[in-house]
Amino acid sequence: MATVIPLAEAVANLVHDGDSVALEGFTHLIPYAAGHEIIRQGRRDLTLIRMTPDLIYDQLVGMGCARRLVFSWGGNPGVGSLHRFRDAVQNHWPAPLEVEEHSHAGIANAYAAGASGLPFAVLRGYRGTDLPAHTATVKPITCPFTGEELTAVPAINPDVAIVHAQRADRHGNVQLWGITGVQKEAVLAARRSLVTVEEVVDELEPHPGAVTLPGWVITHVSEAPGGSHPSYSAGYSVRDNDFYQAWDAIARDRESFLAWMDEHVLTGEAARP
Amino acid sequence: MATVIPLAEAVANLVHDGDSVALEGFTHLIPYAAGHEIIRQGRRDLTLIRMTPDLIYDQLVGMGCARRLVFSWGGNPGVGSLHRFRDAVQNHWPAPLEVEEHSHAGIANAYAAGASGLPFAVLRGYRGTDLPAHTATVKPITCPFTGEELTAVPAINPDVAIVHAQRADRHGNVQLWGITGVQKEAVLAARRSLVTVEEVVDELEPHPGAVTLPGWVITHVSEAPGGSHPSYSAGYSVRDNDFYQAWDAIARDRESFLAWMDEHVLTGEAARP
Amino acid sequence: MSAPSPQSYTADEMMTVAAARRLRGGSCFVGIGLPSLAANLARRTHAPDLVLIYESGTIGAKPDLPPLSIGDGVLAETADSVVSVPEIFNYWLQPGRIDVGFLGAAQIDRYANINTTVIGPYDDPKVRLPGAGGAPEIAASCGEVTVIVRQSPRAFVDRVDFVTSVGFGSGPGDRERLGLRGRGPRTVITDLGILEPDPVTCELVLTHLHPGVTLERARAATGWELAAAPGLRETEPPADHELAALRALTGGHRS
Amino acid sequence: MSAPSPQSYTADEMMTVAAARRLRGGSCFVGIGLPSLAANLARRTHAPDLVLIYESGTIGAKPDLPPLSIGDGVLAETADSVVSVPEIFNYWLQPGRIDVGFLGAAQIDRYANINTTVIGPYDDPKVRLPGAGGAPEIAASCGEVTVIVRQSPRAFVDRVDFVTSVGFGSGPGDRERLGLRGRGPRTVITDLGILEPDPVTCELVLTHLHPGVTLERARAATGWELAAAPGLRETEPPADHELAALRALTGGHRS
Repeated sequence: MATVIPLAEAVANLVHDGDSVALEGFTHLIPYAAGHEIIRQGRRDLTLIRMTPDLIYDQLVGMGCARRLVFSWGGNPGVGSLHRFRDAVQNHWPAPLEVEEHSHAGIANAYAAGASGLPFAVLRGYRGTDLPAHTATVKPITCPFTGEELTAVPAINPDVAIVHAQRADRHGNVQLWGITGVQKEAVLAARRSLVTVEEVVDELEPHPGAVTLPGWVITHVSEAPGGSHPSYSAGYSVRDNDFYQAWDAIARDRESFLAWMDEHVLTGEAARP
Repeated sequence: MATVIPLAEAVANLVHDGDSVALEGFTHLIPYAAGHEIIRQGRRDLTLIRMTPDLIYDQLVGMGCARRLVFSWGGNPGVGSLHRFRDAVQNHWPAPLEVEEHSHAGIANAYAAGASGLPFAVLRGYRGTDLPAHTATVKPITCPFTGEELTAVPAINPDVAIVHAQRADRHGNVQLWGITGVQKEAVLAARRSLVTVEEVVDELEPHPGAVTLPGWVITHVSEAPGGSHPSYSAGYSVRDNDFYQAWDAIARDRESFLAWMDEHVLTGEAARP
Repeated sequence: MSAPSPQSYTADEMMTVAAARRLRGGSCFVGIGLPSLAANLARRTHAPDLVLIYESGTIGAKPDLPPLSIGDGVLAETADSVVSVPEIFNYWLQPGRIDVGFLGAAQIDRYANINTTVIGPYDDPKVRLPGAGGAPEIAASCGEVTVIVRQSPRAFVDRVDFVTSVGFGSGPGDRERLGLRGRGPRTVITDLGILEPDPVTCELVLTHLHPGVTLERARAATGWELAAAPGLRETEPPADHELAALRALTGGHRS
Repeated sequence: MSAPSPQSYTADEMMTVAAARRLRGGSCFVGIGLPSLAANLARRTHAPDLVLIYESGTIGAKPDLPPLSIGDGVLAETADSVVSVPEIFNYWLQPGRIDVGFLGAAQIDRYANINTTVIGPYDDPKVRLPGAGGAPEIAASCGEVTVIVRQSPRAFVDRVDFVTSVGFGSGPGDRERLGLRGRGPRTVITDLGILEPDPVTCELVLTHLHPGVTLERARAATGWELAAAPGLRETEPPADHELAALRALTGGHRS
């Protein structure tokens, strides 16, 4: 059974230097509060895994937490570039960043294989592209029945998966709805997991479209109201599109980025326990 | 878009002699009304695909509709044997029945591969059992990353999939909930599909746990209230466990079986259009 | 608490109670029939937090009465989560997340291999049985497996006619060689006693006799030369509260 | 209905309207940005039954305004069905169920291969772009692909620096050889005109010029020797109702 504990404690328990960490949430339910806590705790040498790095990994990369990034689309959705990600790849600032690059279909299947206890997944993907030449974790595989050649990717099994959800009960059973992305797969594929939630409730009422993760597959649950901002939690908040647009200017420059992080993550409201 | 037409017409359009046909529904939502219509239309030489043949395939096999059965568990759940299935396999009555036998995990993955446009699925299954020696569609496959040997099964892509659901709207969008089994996979894997429903409604209200199949992936929808009896449709009916127990005696004997089918399927209430 | 006299409970009741006692919590992938009854009994007695998982996709089902089928409505209505059948096998069973798999058998052999497919030759069967269902992968992937089956020479055979689900194959090392992740059958519970695999040879040996059952009777009901474990013991008879809970589950009738 | 004069609409508006017109119904897998705007415009004008599918898992989304991201809440709230991300790629995109894939590009080459990964060498990039996202499999598996991209020598190159998504590879037969099931890019819509693959060589050739654009200008904006198709035509300018619908979608501002 998951234990419900404060966020700072959960992150300290679960995330260690050098770990592979997947913070998932496809546009919706991105676990910003947990990401900020990782930054505050000064983790280093992380392998960060995420389909869409989004601003949260721009922040983690820019703060020097990451050694390696596994991803499939590294932009600011609808806005443009992730400048901290680009600065790390192009200029090795604040540190060199190894990248392992996939397509969405590839990472989604790699998580699904991880959740399924399989060493690899098969898909129709990557063929003819230049990705396999640069990504060692993409290989051909032949159908034993038809002889057709397809593509295999190895399972992703992160040391830690962190996702955000609408609510949990006191036993750590978690409920999320709306765009549910690859969160179930990430949690089930991981060795340890943390779910931050908008609220802990006495009873989880059924909800259309809801995915329930039983507490016995989760390590910790932490209450983090508003913890997906500037992403959103359907039923609790809306996406702060203005912030996504404002981030472009904040992150374009190293100094303004560091100043923003200092004010809003390291020493601001969010930093108070 | 699916067209909403009467059941007899839908079955006549979609199911032809020699077709491979999957009637799915895992204990819940078994499409009995459609199966009975196939019997009334006198189809022959069908390849019947179903994880749990249940009474519906006992009836189709006993009435001589099938040439071949692809399945993973051929019993009367909680009761015992399917006597018509056993009589066909052991005594070739009313006709010889080829069987292609899998595990649940194997067929479920084969449908998922079929729904995914892949020629095969990979699973940890069958290894060490005597199934691969008798089922040609089970082969080893090696992980290109770890070298581990796993098992492959070829995709199932039936000519026709038939499932029962709670409701549809007039555009043929279908909604089902409760135990949803492998129905989505069967419909998406099939070349043609029929969904029978408890009722056609003006609007599909959201429902917890509901799976929605958009009308554009379905060929026909037919109204068949009570069409899952003696199985059930959550929210509309309960499983007729007494009938499942009574079937044991009805089906044990060829004559009593034929008399029952004649009275209840060929000439009874159900036979009236 | 007085122990009931042997005639105050049936052999099947002893078997079901003994099986239920093996479930101490965690999660259990439940086959239909006797396994379902025993798992529900465990949840109603000493293991209220036991998570019941059925192959129909219901996770955390809490039925008031054991269902007739693995897909009865009560399982979905009382479950924490209901998932598709591909998902229950791929995301839940296959990775080894489930602690105990609970299986029945038509035949079981000295290496705890299970047959639920055919008696006699596959292509010309004497008895065509239902087949594999979820069992091969339950036997492969659960942390461990408990088998519940009535003991008779027809059921307890030297070598099963058909290996539907692997116990220990031909003996030590076979599970590892086959890449099966779970530890395999740790307990076989019958109406006569309890068998467990010998830690060295993997052969099933008798570790418990139910009250009133003799070693000779257990041997006569076994199709191989059944060995008794060094510490052969008598099973604790069903306690009153166990019997009461079991009879509540079976509708007051002795099973 | 009077045709607006060229100065009454922008080049981007012409491009978006031309792209929307290509969507005649069925289903469309929508990339973010210009593709999303054009697909939503089609649904608001001549193709009200067009099924919009976003990689976030929303099937049949009916947003009032084009979303900023492919995962905005309005997509889920208005969808017929919301599925997981693995499912949208595996059950919906991969089998070739979706009629049209609608993609943008940073670079596109004469064989309609698309680059959204890097400008310059992969290991020492001049510009690190966002990467693949859903595009490689959209380009592989949709029935056909429409690309919408502003035309310039930087974007329209002889050979892309990195093949993120395959158009026709190195030419005829490559898609079949690679086992790609869809027919590939049938239309590339720019702010200057429309390009389509030559039926024999698979090379992109100019089939339409937007009103007021010359062949010379289109050629100057192309990094290879752009050929004009035999039947080169002028694009029908945006009709009043198309412009009105587009401007309603973009909040009254010209895009």
